[in-house]
Amino acid sequence: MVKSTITFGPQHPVFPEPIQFILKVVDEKVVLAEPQIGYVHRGIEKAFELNDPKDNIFLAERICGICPAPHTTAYVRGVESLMGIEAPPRAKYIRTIMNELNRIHSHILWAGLLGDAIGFESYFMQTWNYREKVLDAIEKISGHRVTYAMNAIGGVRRDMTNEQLRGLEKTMDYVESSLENIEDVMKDYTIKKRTQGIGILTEEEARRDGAVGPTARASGISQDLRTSGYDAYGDLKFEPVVVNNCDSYGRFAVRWQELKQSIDLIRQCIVKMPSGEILTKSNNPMNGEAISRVEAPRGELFYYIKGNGSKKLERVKVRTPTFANIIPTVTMLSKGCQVADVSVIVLSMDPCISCTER
Amino acid sequence: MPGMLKIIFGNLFKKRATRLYPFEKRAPFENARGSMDFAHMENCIFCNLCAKNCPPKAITVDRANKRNALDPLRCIQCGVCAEACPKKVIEMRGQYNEPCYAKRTHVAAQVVKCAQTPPEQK
Amino acid sequence: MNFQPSILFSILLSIAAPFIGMLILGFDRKITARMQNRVGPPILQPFYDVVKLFGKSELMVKKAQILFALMFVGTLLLSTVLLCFGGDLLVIFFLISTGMIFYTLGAYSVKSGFSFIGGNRELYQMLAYEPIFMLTVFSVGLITKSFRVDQIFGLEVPLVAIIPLPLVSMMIVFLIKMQKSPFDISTAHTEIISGPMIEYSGGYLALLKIAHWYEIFLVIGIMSLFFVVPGNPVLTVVSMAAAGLAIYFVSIIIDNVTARVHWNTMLRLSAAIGITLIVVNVAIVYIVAYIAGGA
Amino acid sequence: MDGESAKITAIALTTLAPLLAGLLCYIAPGRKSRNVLISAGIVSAMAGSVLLFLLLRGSPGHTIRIELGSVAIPGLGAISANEIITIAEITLAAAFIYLAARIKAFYALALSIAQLGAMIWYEFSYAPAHGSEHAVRILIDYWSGTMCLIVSIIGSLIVIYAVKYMEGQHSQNRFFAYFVGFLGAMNAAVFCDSLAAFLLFWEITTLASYMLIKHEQNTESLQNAKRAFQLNVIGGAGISAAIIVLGIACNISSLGEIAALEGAIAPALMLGVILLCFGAIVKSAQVPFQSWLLGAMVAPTPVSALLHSSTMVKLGIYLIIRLSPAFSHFPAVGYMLALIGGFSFVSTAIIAISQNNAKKVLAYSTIGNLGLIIMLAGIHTSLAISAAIILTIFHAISKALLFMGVGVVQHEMHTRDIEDTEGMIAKRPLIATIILMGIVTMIIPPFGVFVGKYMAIQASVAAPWMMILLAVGSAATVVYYVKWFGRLISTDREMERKPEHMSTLFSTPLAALLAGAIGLSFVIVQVVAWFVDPAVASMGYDVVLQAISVEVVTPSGYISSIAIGASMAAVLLAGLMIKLDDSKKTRPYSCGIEFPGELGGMYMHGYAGEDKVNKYVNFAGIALIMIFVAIGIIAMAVGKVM
Repeated sequence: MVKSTITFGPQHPVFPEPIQFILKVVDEKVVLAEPQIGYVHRGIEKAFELNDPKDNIFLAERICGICPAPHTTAYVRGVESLMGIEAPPRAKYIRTIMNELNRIHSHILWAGLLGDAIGFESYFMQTWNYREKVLDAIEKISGHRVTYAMNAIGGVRRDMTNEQLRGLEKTMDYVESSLENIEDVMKDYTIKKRTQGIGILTEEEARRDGAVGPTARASGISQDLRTSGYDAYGDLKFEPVVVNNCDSYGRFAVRWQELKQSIDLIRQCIVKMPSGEILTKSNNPMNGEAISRVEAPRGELFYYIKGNGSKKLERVKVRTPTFANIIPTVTMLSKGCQVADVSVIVLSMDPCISCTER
Repeated sequence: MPGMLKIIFGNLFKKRATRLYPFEKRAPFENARGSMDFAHMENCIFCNLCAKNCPPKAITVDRANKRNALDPLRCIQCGVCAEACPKKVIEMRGQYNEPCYAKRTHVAAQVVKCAQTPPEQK
Repeated sequence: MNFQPSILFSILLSIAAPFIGMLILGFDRKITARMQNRVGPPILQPFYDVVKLFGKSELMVKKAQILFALMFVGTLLLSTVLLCFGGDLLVIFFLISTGMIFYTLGAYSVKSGFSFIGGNRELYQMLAYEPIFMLTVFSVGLITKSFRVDQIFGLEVPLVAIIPLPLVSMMIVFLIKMQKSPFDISTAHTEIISGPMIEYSGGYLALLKIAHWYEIFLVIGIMSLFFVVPGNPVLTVVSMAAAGLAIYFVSIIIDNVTARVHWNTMLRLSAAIGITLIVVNVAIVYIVAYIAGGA
Repeated sequence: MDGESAKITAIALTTLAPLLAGLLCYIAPGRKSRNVLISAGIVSAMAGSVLLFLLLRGSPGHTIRIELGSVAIPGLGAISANEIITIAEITLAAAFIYLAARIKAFYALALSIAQLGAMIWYEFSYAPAHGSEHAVRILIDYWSGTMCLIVSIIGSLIVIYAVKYMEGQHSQNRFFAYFVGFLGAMNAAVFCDSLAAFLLFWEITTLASYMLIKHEQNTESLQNAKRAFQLNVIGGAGISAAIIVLGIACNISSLGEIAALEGAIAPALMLGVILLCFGAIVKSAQVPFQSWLLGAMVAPTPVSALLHSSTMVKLGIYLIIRLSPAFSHFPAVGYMLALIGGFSFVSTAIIAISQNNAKKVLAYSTIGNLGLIIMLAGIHTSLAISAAIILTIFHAISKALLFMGVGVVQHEMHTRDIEDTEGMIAKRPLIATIILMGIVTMIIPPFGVFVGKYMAIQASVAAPWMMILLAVGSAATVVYYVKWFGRLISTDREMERKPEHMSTLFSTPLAALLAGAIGLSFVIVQVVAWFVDPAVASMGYDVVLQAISVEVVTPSGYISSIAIGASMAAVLLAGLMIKLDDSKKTRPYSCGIEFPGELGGMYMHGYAGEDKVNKYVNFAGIALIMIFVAIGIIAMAVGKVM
């Protein structure tokens, strides 16, 4: 068997993320995939220890450009529990809305990237066009498309007016109809050809390798942190989306259904939105340890925060969902796929290497 | 495939979603945080609250020369300074900063009645 | 009546050929953009790209690449001239495939992973489309009783009326040649980063782009030969141009509604659809001729 | 020297001289004397072939016909040439039986015994009783003359190469005895019109090839030689059967009579022709008999070069083309031949994609090209036969070039693996260039093989369904050659070219063949005018291929090799002028890290691997051959030609 070595990444704009896989291929078949990470380390965890805790929100937001809401939510919830305070109910609802909007835009973005990875450019463009409306909604609420700067320790920084809520409702209607518009594509022959049976991860393997988020849910594991009822999720009605396809198509399907679920959650939030304060102010010292977990679009996001009573935090440790999903990805790749499938498989777990390596 | 066909043919006759950006700009949303501006320098009391609260430390306040300076490349448009300012000197504008070729500090000076007008930007 | 294109027309056409290809590519990008609800680049963007590339300083691994790029353009230029002057269709076909051989060798000449896989994929593509292309040319020859392009102008009815199905098969060839979904496997950018072209830069990359213009002209030219209206030069020009644009439009649509397939799917599809259609059509022609002859 | 004796001299120079030189080689006392003998043999063969061709041009009707009556041998009295041939044949058959018994090739043994018995019965009992004894006839026309030129010139170049290649190896005397003798036997077979004499030399080539294949004397070569022997005995048996069938049923004893048939045709004749073609198919190693030629790869490379390019396998081609005019009487034979040849072409081209052994790739390529030629002979239009002849000439040159190039690599780098020759253009530019040029002359216009293929496509207008096989096969051919080419030139930087030493005995034949492959391609107009058209005409076809100034014009198209070649050369020269500064050189892109530098593959094992495909290919091949022979038997049974 004559092997070639192909370096998949880290440094080219067309690859999904700055992750590197050294692939040994025979003809086009991948026989060995070796991940190498650590190309985009930014020293963010150290910066957490140097900054003022309230400035850290902006730092946490910049860990990931796609999911700032879960990162800041996880961070502020951790700090709040250190301080022993709780955000007012309205702030919790606003946080939930932001998180769900974030999930919608992240999943649509992912669907578009999948389209790009399998050479379906018009699908990519179309989905991103729809995503633009979600980003507009986010900008109308928070003032910015990408870095929302909504969360604050003890609540949120901006309130939502009734007008904004109504606008959001309209956006949700638009997004829902758009998604229905393009849903047919899921049944496309070429898309099925490129995703079905590609990157198989059985339930057993998903548990063994510690997959999280949609990657786990596509393998039949009903695991969704939102069911733990943090923020407003306790008041909302939803069931985790689980499918049993165990392949890239399954992960596609999970995200697609989660999009609808998120739209539904936002509508519930709008209906149930309580009135009142949005910020609890406190000057309590930060002492002790806190663990804060949030369901980010890619899966479980984990923050460990340690304070020592001083003005600065002693340690902030972030464990991103992608980190948990790298091993399952290697499992998928090592089952033997084609070179063409590598980007689909890597993408199917929705990698975010910049936040993994921080 | 048929679904996509419908969409692409629909798009052929639809208004296009993109625009020729630098020539054609989208009107910013209300309350958008595009860039920060020392809009009402005449009210500034040089209390240094903005500089103190700025997360990336992009603002420097020069009380002696009555000047505030912003490093636009450090600024993250979070709007904390605008919230912290007791005199509402700082405003967030909706429009983004123009792309630039060189690093420049944005300096805003308080106009003193009898003094000569210093240059707004250096 | 025998319509012979004048020499002046042939010369002008062979000079204009790459620009026709370039304009078609420009329209392609514009229409694709409109289908994707975008503004899209100016029509002349392919031209600007090439001009810009010529202005860039090039970084190459070795000289052999340059040789192969030049040979690639050279053979395509030669076959364009032959096509414009009504030469032998088989020679034109073989020169096009020789051009692709040089292109592949250009990719192989550098020891680089993506370039190598790109070269391999180029060969898979060759395996997929060459039989179809060859059989199409052959079926034209069967009907025309000659492989000379100028003989097609002497037929009684347009080729498309007799052998429409090879034209459908040629769509596969066309999609592969134009690097369009679902068969854009050799330049698949999210898989192998433009494959065979990755080690080219500057003016030499521009050469490959120009070669691509020639390819567009050649393949569209050969396909629009099916639409020659015998005995009517004006109508011929109009119908050939319209057919060429229509073919391109269909390819843009297919590009926009499909994802890229694997190379083995491509081989299977091209063998199953491409060859079968041509065989069926030629069989029908024979059966009809037999019945007509027998009656 | 009058015309008649000059002709006899030329024939003797091309046939007897190499045979004799070969025999003497066996007992040559030393290297020097052996080399003198070898030189004498090849020089006389080359001179003789050229002389013969010139004489041919001057002869009436462009044919030379000689009937060998009886020869007076002192002590024995007058003995007819036919008897000499018969005695020689019986001796050879006895040798075959001995050989078969010694290497335990039992069914070859059985076949040989049966064949011997049948021949003795036919020659000594049947033929005298029915008065169907014939004089030994020699017929030399342009087709034989062209074949003789190919055999003598290319074969001799391979002999020169072999002298260097075999230096220092064991039992060279025996090796060269068979090697040089082979040329004589080949030439003699090509000249013989009488079937009996043809069979004799046919069997001599079988014996010689067996001896050459087992030269290494190791287990593998003995085994493969045995396989080659067994399969070729089957082919020989086919020819013997044909002789008997033709002799009994049609009273025909020569090839010329078959080709010149007219009027009502006896069904037995069809069976006879089928049996002859069957023999040729075995000789030309078509599917399902391809294994002997692939096995023959264990022999030293000069042997492969000889067997593959100019001799042995070309004998089958020669026979089928010689018989092709007769196919118009029984279209089924032509059709089946075209199918068998076309199938071999496609299947070997696809299998060759999966091979990384250079010699095996070449072997499959040979079988494929022979299949193409057989397919064309099966189509048997004038254009098809012209294409077949062009392919025969140019394939012989290019294949000899490629085999000898690969041989040099094996001789000096001790590898046959294509993957090991990666980037050889930098390490050994000279020999790499020769292999590259060999590949180029096989696949790229305007070189001769391409012109042949071009005409083949036009010729297949007469049998359109063959075109599918042709299209798929030629695409696959391009794939494996380009892939090989790619491996040779793949380097990650431009390397300093070191001066490279190559023995003159290697470089002379290689240079001659390279010059021939390129030069003849450029003067293909003359090749057509001098060799192809006369050969086609001499076999009784209308001449349809015209050489007009610089263009070769076929009935449905034209090609100008000179114009294409000149424009490509101009571009190449322009490219060579371009200078690439060192400052503009970079390393291959590998996503920002140094490229690990391990490349290879693209063998499509899952699709084209021998283990996957062979069983289907062999099954289909056996089925085709059985149908082919069955057609003849059915024709006999029904009493009607098909």
